Amino acid sequence: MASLLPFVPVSALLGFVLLALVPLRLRRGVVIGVGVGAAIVPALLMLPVGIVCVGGACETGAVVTILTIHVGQLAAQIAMSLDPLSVVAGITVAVVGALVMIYAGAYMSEEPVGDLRRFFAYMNLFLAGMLAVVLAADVLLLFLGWETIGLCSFFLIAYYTKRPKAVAAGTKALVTTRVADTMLLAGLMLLFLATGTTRFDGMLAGVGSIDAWHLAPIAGLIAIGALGKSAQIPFHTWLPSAMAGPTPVSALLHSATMVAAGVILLVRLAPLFAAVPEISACVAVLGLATAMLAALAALLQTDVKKLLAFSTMSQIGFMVLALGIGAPAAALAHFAIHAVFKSLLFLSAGIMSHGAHGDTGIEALRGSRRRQPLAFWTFAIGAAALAGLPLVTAGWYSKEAMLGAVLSSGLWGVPLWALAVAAVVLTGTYSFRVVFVAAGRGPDKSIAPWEGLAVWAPLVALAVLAVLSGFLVDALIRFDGGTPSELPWIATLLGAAAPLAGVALARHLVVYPQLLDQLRAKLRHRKVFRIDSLYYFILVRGFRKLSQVMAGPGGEQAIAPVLEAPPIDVVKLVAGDPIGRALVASATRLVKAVVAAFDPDRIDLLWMRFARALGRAWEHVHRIQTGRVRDQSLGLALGFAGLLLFAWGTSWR
Amino acid sequence: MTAAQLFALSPLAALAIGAVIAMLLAPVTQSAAAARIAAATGLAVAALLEILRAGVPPAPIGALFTDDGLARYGTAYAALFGLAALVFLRVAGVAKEAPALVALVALGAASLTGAGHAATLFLGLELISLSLIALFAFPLTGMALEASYKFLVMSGLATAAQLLGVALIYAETGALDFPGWVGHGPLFALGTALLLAGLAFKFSLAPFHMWTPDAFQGAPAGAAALAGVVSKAAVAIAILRLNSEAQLPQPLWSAGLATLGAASVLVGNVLALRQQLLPRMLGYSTIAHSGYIAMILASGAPGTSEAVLFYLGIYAPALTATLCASAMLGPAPMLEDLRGLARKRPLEATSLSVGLLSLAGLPVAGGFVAKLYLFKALVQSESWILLAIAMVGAALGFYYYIRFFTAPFFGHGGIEPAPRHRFDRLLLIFCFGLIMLFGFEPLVLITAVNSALAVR
Amino acid sequence: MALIALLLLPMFGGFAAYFLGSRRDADRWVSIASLAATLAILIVTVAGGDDGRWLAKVDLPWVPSFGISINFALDGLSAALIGIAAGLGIIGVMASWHEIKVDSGLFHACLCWTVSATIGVFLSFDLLVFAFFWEAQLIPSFMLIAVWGHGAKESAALKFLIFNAVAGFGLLAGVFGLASMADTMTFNAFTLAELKLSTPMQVWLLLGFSLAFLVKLSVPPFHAWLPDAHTLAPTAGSILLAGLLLKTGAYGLFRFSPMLFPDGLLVLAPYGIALGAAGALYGGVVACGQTDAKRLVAYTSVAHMCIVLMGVAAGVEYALAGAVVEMVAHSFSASALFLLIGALYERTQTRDLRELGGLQQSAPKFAAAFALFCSALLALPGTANFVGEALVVVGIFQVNWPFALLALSTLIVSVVYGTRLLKGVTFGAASPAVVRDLGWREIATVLTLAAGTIAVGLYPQSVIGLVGPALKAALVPHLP
Amino acid sequence: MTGTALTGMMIVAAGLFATGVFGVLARRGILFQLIALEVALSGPALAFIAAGAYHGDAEGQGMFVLVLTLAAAEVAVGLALFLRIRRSKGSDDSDAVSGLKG
Repeated sequence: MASLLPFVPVSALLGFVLLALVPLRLRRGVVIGVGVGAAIVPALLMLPVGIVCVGGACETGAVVTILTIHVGQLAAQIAMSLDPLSVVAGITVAVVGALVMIYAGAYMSEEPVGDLRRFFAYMNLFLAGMLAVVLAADVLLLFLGWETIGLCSFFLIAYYTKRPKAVAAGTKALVTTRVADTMLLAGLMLLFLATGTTRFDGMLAGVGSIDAWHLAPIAGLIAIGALGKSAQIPFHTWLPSAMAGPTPVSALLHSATMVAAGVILLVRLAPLFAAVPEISACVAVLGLATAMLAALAALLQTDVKKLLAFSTMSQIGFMVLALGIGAPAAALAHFAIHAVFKSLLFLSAGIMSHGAHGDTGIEALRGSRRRQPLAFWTFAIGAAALAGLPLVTAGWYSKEAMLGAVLSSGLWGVPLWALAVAAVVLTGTYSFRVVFVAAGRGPDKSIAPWEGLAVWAPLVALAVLAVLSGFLVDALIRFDGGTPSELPWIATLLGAAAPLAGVALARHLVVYPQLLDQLRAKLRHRKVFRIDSLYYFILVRGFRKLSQVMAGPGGEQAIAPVLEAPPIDVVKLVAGDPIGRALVASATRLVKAVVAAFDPDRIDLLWMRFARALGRAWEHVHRIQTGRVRDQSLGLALGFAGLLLFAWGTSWR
Repeated sequence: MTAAQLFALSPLAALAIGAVIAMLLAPVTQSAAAARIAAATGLAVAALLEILRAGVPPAPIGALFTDDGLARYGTAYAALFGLAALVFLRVAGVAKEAPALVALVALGAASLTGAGHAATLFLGLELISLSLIALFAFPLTGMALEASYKFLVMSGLATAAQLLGVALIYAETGALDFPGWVGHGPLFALGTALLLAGLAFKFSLAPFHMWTPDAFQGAPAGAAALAGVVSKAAVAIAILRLNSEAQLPQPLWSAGLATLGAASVLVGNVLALRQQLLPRMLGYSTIAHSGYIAMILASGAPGTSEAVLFYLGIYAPALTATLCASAMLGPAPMLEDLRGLARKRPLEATSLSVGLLSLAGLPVAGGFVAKLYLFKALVQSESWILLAIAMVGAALGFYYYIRFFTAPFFGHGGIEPAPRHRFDRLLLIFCFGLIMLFGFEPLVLITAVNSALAVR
Repeated sequence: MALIALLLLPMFGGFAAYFLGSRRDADRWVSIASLAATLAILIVTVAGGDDGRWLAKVDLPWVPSFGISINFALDGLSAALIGIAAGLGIIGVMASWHEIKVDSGLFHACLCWTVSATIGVFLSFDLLVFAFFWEAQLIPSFMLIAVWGHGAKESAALKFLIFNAVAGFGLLAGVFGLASMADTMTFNAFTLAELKLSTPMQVWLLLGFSLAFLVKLSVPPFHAWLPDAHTLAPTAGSILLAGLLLKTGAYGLFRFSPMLFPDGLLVLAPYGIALGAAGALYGGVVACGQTDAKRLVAYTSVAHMCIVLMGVAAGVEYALAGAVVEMVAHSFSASALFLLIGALYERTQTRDLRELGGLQQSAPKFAAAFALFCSALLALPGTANFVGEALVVVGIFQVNWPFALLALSTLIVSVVYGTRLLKGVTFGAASPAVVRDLGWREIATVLTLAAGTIAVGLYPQSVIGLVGPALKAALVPHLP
Repeated sequence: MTGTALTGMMIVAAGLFATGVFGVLARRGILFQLIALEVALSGPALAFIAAGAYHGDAEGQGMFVLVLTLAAAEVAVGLALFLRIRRSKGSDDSDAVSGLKG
């Protein structure tokens, strides 16, 4: 069965090669057919593997090596492994990918053929890269996939190449994730050097032998790398601005699969983090902080896609929290469920905004219950699963599993659990706020509801999955080797009440919208939010003066036009995210100052000044050749005098 | 005088007879060609005789003239490149006496290379100087007169200094032949200093170099070639002989020579950096090359004489080719005049460029191996400062040589070169062949030099 | 004798091209034929070579009195680099099919002579012959820039020539210093390798050698010639400069510093790594500030070559393998980018990133090629550049990890300039309206280079295996 | 002739040489420079005579005769040049002859 694995990403890769590199002219139908077809095949291949595995045939973690590289005494093997993690994640990615591609086939059909072809090429390459990350059993294949999905996200965010905002957002995403990737690369290299092998199982076996003094930095670097990709706090600025890409991109990449790549990596390296409790604790705290802050920020959003972006950040915060406290199985289960309902939310939001002339503002969606009934109800189901309404939705089971794990994780369990429940309440509020606004009466914009099988089928499938897959959660956790934690009944009761309270609060906020504006205004002056203005004045203002001095007048103009444009647009994009705005402003100031300082390549100027100095030396020296006989004989006389003095000096001995 | 002694002196005799006949013919015949032919035959016969005597054991002629490998190489060298200079010494309205003077210069050089005694040293030097003064003045243009007058005054002073030096040494040691110069008194040291000054003037080393650029610019190119190639080689060989035979006070002689050499490398290269005028640039480059040769002489490394003779062998065809080509471009060819020469006159352009390449020391031409000898001598004698100065000089030199080297190939609009004489074409091809031959197969020159040196 | 043929074939090809002139593209076909023949001979010698340390050896005396002999030897490393040299020569000829019209006979002659001199450098093991070809290489490439370049071509060519020639004199002095150490003056690299020199002497001589290597490798502060020379050279000139000349610097460092001065290298290694890391960062940061596309790629070459320097200075097995792969990768990606920018310049007469753009709409194939090679530029895994840089960084982690982190930061800077180039050229509104898409000849060359990058990227064993024995010889014995 | 007499003569010879050199440097007239040249040449002539006398062999006087012939030849060529320069430059000032420079 394991030997089938390497062929799973091959079809997506072929799709990319056919669409991008073969210089043939293809008609629109052919392009869509090839694009969608190539994306569905991996799902078809993964299903039999999944079924066999559920039957208990794949606990062994069989490993298939694709090729080996001999460098000196090292034989690095590029391999794929068939174990519970890769199967669960593989199936999720493949299935969600296939559904989103079918939807994209319809959603993107009006784009010009050239752009469409580029879109499907990069989506297929992304799918291949993601499957490589998920199925990889060694570091090389993982990092190959890791970087490919990063690059594809750049190309897909910047799909609308004519819009400078989209291109700037794409660059910001790539640069920020690249910073995290280099940290990850450093961590993986140190791990490779410490354990001597590139295979994951070999590395995890060797973890015990590494002394703590080495293990901490390795784990820290890998954690930062993983969290960077999953848009956690220090690296989160790129995710909201990545919404500039088309909706299927946001649905597949920036909600379900790519941002969760960090979580998958942490799950695979769980034994490593188990061996370093301090780092796991930091990861847990970071996860929780992201969950809380992102939920709060989501509440303040006025754009549905940005709201969903912040909600993705907070859900991944939950997964990272579960990982931090040592429950990888629960995190993996929540990843699977989250992928389903978050892509459902994005797709349905896409259709609703399509119905409102493409405007993704929440107010614009008002009244779409009548205009796009199918999209509205699927969005409602998705929101329910996101909020985690008890018993009915799958979201509740996976959230309960995680909260249970948090509660039963040592002495800090209870306060962590309480904060997590507060976050769950907030989640309920912001998800249902959109539903209630959409359900309200609004101007019917007389646009034909968007129907068609290619749109209908994915939505219904995802909705069914969002509801029924709850029962699989326990099986999933046991399948991954985790033990579903038994909760005292009080905790389950409170866990169930939280989402309902959230929904009630949402209802209240929709009825009295001015409450929300006061909250937004109040928050802006609260102590917790004023730190960003202090942060802004001290750091950015000081920095601007320094960069003026360093760059000097000359340096500025050369790159002004290029760097001037993005900072303003990008900052506006991130409405309501104070820390992000400060970070972005200082980053662009730094880049402009450093690059400007070196722009006229000071060393080159140095050499040129040296050459000119030689020329000036010649001007002076050649004037001593006056041409007059008297001066030239003076040269002669000085020569005689010099030699005689020298002779007189040396003749003493 | 035994037959062997006569045979030893025969090349000098040939040169002298050639000169005298050329002088006699000048007033008698109308055409200037007769004198040229006489001088040319004299030079050719001398060169042939020298090459024929290659294998003959040295004949003891007495103190005045020593007949050894150095003298033979010097005489052949002087005759050959005297002939080359005669070929392109063609200036409008030149008097018919010029060929005789060329033969006299060659005779002076030959006697200087064989000099073992102060008298022949003095005679050789003066023969060269006086004939050059007259040769410089021949075009009778303002510049030529100026060049020859300056050379006259300064060579007079230098000769006076050199004579005073010899007199002081004679006073101290009581001997006028080189082997007899042994001693360590103050007079001996002062005398050596003045002798070194006199020789350095003819060798155009740094503080005494002022006459060379003016001579190269003002005088006819043939005369400049004689001064740059024939007289410099003779003086170098004389210094080589002094090094080996006379025990001159050591710290003074070699350190003085090294200092003068280093100074002239720096002065020659820096002053030539932005020169626009080709002959003047060549003048400064000869100063630089005398500096390099002086460095080799001063280093005292084991293979000095082989290095010096090899360097002279490489240096001569290069300078002759460049001077001949510049003669063809008119009285004062500038850098702009060279533009587009490659299209109009490929032979001149390539020979000029290859000559400059060899002077610069780039791998394709002979100059590269010459620079190897220089570096080898400096490294073996551990004189690191000289090595550094030589490298800086080479680097600076690189800049101005390449400016003139690339000019013929780019752009267009240079001046129209003068019509070419038959012999000039032959000379250019001969020099071009020599440079490329020594570049790719330096063994030819090395064996010639070593066989010459083998004759002790 | 095959090795002598390797050297002489392009030389005669050059002479033939010069004399045949440009009637019916005779000179272009002759040069392609001679370079292809060289490649064929190379492949035959590598295939048939005896599997000892050297694939083929030849030793004929040239100037016995000096101890100089034509001592050619071919092993994996030289074979790879000669293959690249000949290959890039052919690509250079094909790239300048339309670009070079005025006296193209001399152009192709200079191109073939540069390739032949470079082959001479890769083959010769007699230090003086090595210095001979090292300097001989400069003249034809100088002519390539000075006669057929754009803009202030003469001053750029002069700057290139002076930088490299002066460094060449440094090499000569070093070679002489070393040769005079042997009791009988000899330049044979093998006998000189057995010489046991005192460490300070080794350090001094290595400094002399590395002055020349670093200038040709264009490591800051000696890199000032590269941007002007690359920007103002014709396309084929830039390809040769990037693909061949930079590699001779890297080859010299890789082959001769560990072989002749192991202790010297041990002493200078940390400074080498530090210089390399600082240089890579400097090159990268300056590249970000450039507005001229070709100048940007030139500065990236500076950064990539500094990574090769770090690899060699680290002296560990991984770092050396990384340095070799980086050399190969840089040849592919840099020449491809020069090719594409040259083709773009042919069509739009401008290289300024602020004016270019919109290739996505008007020329999709062009944009695809740019996307591929820009991702190679920012070391995307799967391309050869990533393998090279990753191996070098792993090697440096073993030596000292602070520098490794500095080296890793170049990966971040590479993303910035990679995306700047890609954005400048392909994204945005189509300013120069109509851009003709790639012709079949350009597609052929771009596809071969792309195939090379991806093949080495996915299966670096092909290069590392071929170079194996040379790696072991270059190991500095200070680390297991 | 005693050693002290020799050194005395040598000092006189050096003095003569020095005046000759100074004469060339100080005076701008071409004629005066030629005369100064003669004075400079007379220095070594005296030195040779003194050295020959001190060592008691005739070689010194031989060299003296050679120096005389050189002086004569030098003056002849110098005067010819002087006439030619006066005709072409119209002045006998040596600074008029300073076109070649730089």
